[in-house]
Amino acid sequence: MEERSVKMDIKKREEKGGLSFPGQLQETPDGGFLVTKLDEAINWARSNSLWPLIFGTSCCAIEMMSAAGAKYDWSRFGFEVARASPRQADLLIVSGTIVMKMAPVLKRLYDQMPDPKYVIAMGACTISGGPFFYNSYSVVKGVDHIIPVDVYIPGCPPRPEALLHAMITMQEKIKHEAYFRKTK
Amino acid sequence: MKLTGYYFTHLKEIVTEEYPENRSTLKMMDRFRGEVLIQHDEKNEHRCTGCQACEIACPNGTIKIITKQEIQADGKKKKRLEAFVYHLDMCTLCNLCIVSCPSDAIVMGQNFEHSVYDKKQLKKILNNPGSKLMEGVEE
Amino acid sequence: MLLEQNHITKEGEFVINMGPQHPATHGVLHLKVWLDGETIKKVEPHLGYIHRSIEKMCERLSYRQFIFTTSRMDYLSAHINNQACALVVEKALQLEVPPRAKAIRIIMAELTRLASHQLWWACMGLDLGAVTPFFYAFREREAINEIWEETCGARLTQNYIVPGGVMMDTHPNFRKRVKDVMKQIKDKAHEYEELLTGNVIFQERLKGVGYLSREDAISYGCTGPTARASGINSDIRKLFPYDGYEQIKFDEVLNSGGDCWARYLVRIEEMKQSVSIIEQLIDIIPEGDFQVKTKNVIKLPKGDFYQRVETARGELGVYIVSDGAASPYRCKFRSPNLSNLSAIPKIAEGAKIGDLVAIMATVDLVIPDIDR
Amino acid sequence: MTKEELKNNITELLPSTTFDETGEFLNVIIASDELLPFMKTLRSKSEFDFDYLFCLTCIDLNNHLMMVYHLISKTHNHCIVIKAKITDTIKPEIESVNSIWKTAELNEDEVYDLFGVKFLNHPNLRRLFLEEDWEGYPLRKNYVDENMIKL
Amino acid sequence: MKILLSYSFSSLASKISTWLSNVISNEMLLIITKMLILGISLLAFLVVLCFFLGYMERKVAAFMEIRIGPNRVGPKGSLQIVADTVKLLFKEGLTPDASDKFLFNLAPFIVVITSMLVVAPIAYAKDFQLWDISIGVLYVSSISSMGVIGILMAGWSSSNKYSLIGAMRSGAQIVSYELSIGLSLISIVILSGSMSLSEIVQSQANGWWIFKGHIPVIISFVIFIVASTAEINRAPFDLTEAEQELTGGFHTEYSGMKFAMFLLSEYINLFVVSAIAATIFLGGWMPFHIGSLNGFNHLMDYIPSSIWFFAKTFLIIFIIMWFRWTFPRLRIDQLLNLEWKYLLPISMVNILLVTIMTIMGWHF
Repeated sequence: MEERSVKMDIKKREEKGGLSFPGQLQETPDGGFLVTKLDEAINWARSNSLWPLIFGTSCCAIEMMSAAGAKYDWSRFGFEVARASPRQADLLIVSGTIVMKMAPVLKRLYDQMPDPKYVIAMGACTISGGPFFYNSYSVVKGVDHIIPVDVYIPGCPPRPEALLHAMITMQEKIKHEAYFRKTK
Repeated sequence: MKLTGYYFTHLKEIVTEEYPENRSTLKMMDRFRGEVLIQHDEKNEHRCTGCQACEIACPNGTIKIITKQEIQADGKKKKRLEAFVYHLDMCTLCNLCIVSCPSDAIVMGQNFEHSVYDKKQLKKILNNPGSKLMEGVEE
Repeated sequence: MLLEQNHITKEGEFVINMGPQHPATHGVLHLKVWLDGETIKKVEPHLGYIHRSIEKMCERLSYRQFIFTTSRMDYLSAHINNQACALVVEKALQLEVPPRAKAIRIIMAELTRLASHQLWWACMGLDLGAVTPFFYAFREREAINEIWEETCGARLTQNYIVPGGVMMDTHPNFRKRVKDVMKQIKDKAHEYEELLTGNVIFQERLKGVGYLSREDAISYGCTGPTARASGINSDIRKLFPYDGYEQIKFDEVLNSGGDCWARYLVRIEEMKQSVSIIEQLIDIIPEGDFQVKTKNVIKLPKGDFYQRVETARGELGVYIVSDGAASPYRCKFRSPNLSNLSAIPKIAEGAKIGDLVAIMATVDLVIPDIDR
Repeated sequence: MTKEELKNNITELLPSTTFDETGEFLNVIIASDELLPFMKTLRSKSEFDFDYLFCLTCIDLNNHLMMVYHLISKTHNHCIVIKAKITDTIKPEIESVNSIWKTAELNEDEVYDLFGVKFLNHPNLRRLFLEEDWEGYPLRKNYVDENMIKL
Repeated sequence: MKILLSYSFSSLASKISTWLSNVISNEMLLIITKMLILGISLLAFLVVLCFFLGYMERKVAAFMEIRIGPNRVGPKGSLQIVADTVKLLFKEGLTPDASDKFLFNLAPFIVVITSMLVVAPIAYAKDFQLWDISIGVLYVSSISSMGVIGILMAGWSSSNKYSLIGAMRSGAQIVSYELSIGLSLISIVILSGSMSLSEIVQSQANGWWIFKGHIPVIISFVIFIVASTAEINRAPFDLTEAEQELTGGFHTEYSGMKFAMFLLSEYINLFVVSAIAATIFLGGWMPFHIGSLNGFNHLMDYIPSSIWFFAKTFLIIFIIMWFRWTFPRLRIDQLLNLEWKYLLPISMVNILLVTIMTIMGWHF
């Protein structure tokens, strides 16, 4: 099974000749000048003011703190207002392993955040269970089983720069959203 | 208060490195472990014999090596690498595969900007399409 | 009425749940706190929010591989955890590690301790409401991270130790960089004094708060700085030296205060000891091999093996039961944080909510190490 | 005290014990029902004075369970390992040592959680890491979990 | 140039006033229009001020913490707060199910309104004051303490334990520190013999109170700064929010717009407190004069009065920010000890001293 899917992957890759943009861009209907400009303004505000929730379970949280520290300083992007309460946060950086017992808590935290909310899965553990994928009885194999994830950033743990890169990628995604226009 | 006041007035003490702006000058340490790569030379040849030593050494099943039987010029059948599947989403960059590789085929890449919107893109096939084993590695 | 409806007050009890997501619990610890006004009546820890079944996994991993999972336990002492695992394998195989590897291991371990204590100092300030120390401590921590990155290749989970030595030789810049960082840390030591140690509010917050007597500390099995602040000589580096610690001159920091302030002072003093250990060693790293060659598949002889090391938080024990196969039959990690945590209900009794934060900060728990 | 002295003293105290000296420490193997009084003596007698329990765990040896207690004395600086054999693997029970060493409370919770050993007279026996309704005891050798992917 | 700068505010105001009375004949309508214009311009001023204060706080914090701070949104990051505000405006405003919905939604408005009310009697420049009330000091101290009702409401109605603790702390804290603030204000009322803010400013024409009033006034100035930092819930007295203890205290459950209102009121309070301190102790818009150095005094007079006022205010704001980014937080019992055991007795004795000083005429 595994082999077959991989072979298909090889074929697909050969046909496409490599991807340039990660993910797919959704076409959004044009809403006229005013609506488009408003959208742009809102997206500009949102993308530049992502307030993360203080939520770290393990190792990746330390690199998240490093990113907040003086050397990497994510306040340059306006991310420094880390909120302890999910009600005021926009961005959930899932940093660290999520286990079965934590999963309902994570889901609840996500539900408590007001819209629009974004999720970054930081590190191998959150993307797929990482080092705890095999032989482990209590680890959730990827947080995307629990909550929708916008950006994945692999690494164990990723560098602070990689986290910043993920947040810039996140900003790019937000800038392509539409608030007043409905997607198809 | 004296200390914070000192730093407030001495802006040259700021230690921040501006990441996206300094991308051109930003250089990782030469041993930095960013991702696993197979080295290819200009003739599109690599050194991986498909021996699966790295697959066995990997503690969390990140590497999957798929081999195929290939008939040599002298009529012997030989195992050859077809796909070196690498799950970057599970890799902990622990260096055990690099150490275990008998033919120095894989190295650690320095790239750390792996953010993607789709998890599937983190499953990679490391050998280039159409690449071949380098001459003389197996001996 | 509203409060009764929502079960906030039940039979005169006021219970708050600190965590699993709470900024003061440094991770996903869940403390159930019974309150009387602001005073704490009882604390009950609830664990398992990061139980990753590492012990079960180790039963299926080879002796080379199981070392790396342990750096995810106490990620702030990742290197020392790895060292403990390598040491237990070496003890079972009766391998003699080359002196160069030993010296490198000690330097790295002390750097880990320094970095860990710096992070503790940063979070200590943060927990008590002073944000600025966080940034000053992280400046030095980043410098140490750079040393690791240059020699080991990773910033946090180095995975530098293998059974029989270290994975790679040190980087050519290693000596110079370590010396620079040591100089930087010494130069900036006065800032630590000024910002927190000498601050009246800070002292008021810690002095006389969270007292733990010597007898209680022994009974609760406290280790590391928490125990040493209650006057117990519990430094494994002195009691059961490993990797050549017996040849190094350093003092075991003891304080009989037993309160948060004593724990704070012990950690601050330990940083200075670590700096002195590194400075002793950095110029006399012996030449030679950095690794003994071991067999590709390591098999331990039958029997029980126990190895303890001193991490930044106390005594870590690795207990391996081997049945002669290529992976452990049973692997138990004696975590320093679990025993320190078990003392928290005792320490926190009668304290205020604000004190609980200070107690949590000075005991300095790493939750994944408790849950494993 | 050295290993030999410890051995002699313990034999005097409890003649039925067996010893195992292969490892670093002196291993004393006793039956599970003798545990509590034996431990109390080890703690209270001044020549032993084992006041510090530094490791408490359990091993599943397929046909029986083995509780392992690592003890050290802070005054004499000698170590000992007590192993208590629990033969009943279906409903394993043993006395709690929480009244002697407070640190045992959470450690025994952990063993209860992962091995299913029930501790008698434990003040607050609960599953420490897993949910209350978790089925099975994961560190037992016969534990099966279909969600677990084996490598 | 001089006229344009120093009298622009008052002359502009009078010009608009005369123009309006020419256009609108109905007196009622005239007053309403004037009020509307005043209200809107004040609101705009306060919002812009809060943008600036937010930006200033982040930059001050960043520079003290050896980092750069916001620098990507707008020139040098100056539009950062605008982005934050727009984001908060368009964010979902949640009302928890378990909460008392009416009070929950009312609370942020009360907090903002009370802090805005206090802005009225402040003299921003020479002859430029919205409302020259004769009991200015009394008005300020009484209205500003009403904010606590909003905070209590917010904490109680959220039906969250952390909020409740935060609100209770806030009640205890604000009620106690109110006393010191009042007493330190009274010392100046005694000295100047008036409760009107404009008259207090006028009384400092020949020297600010902090210079004229010897040590007792300096003591009451320090007490005022400390107590008002506590009054507006800023670190090191931010026990009501205490992120590490209470995850946000009384505003834990608030999101979006309503949370933005709490932030707004926090910054308005910061401004108001500093403005009052500047008015009462540092001479408001009065320029800095030294005795008989006429040349120097004339030079100082060239600087417009509004700039004097704002310079002093921002100096005090900076000091309060400096506190915040340096000191650790106090514990609740230490906080109350500080007030009841130290600040209150000291300020009582201080009032006695000031009274004696005034009776004997020892001040300049």
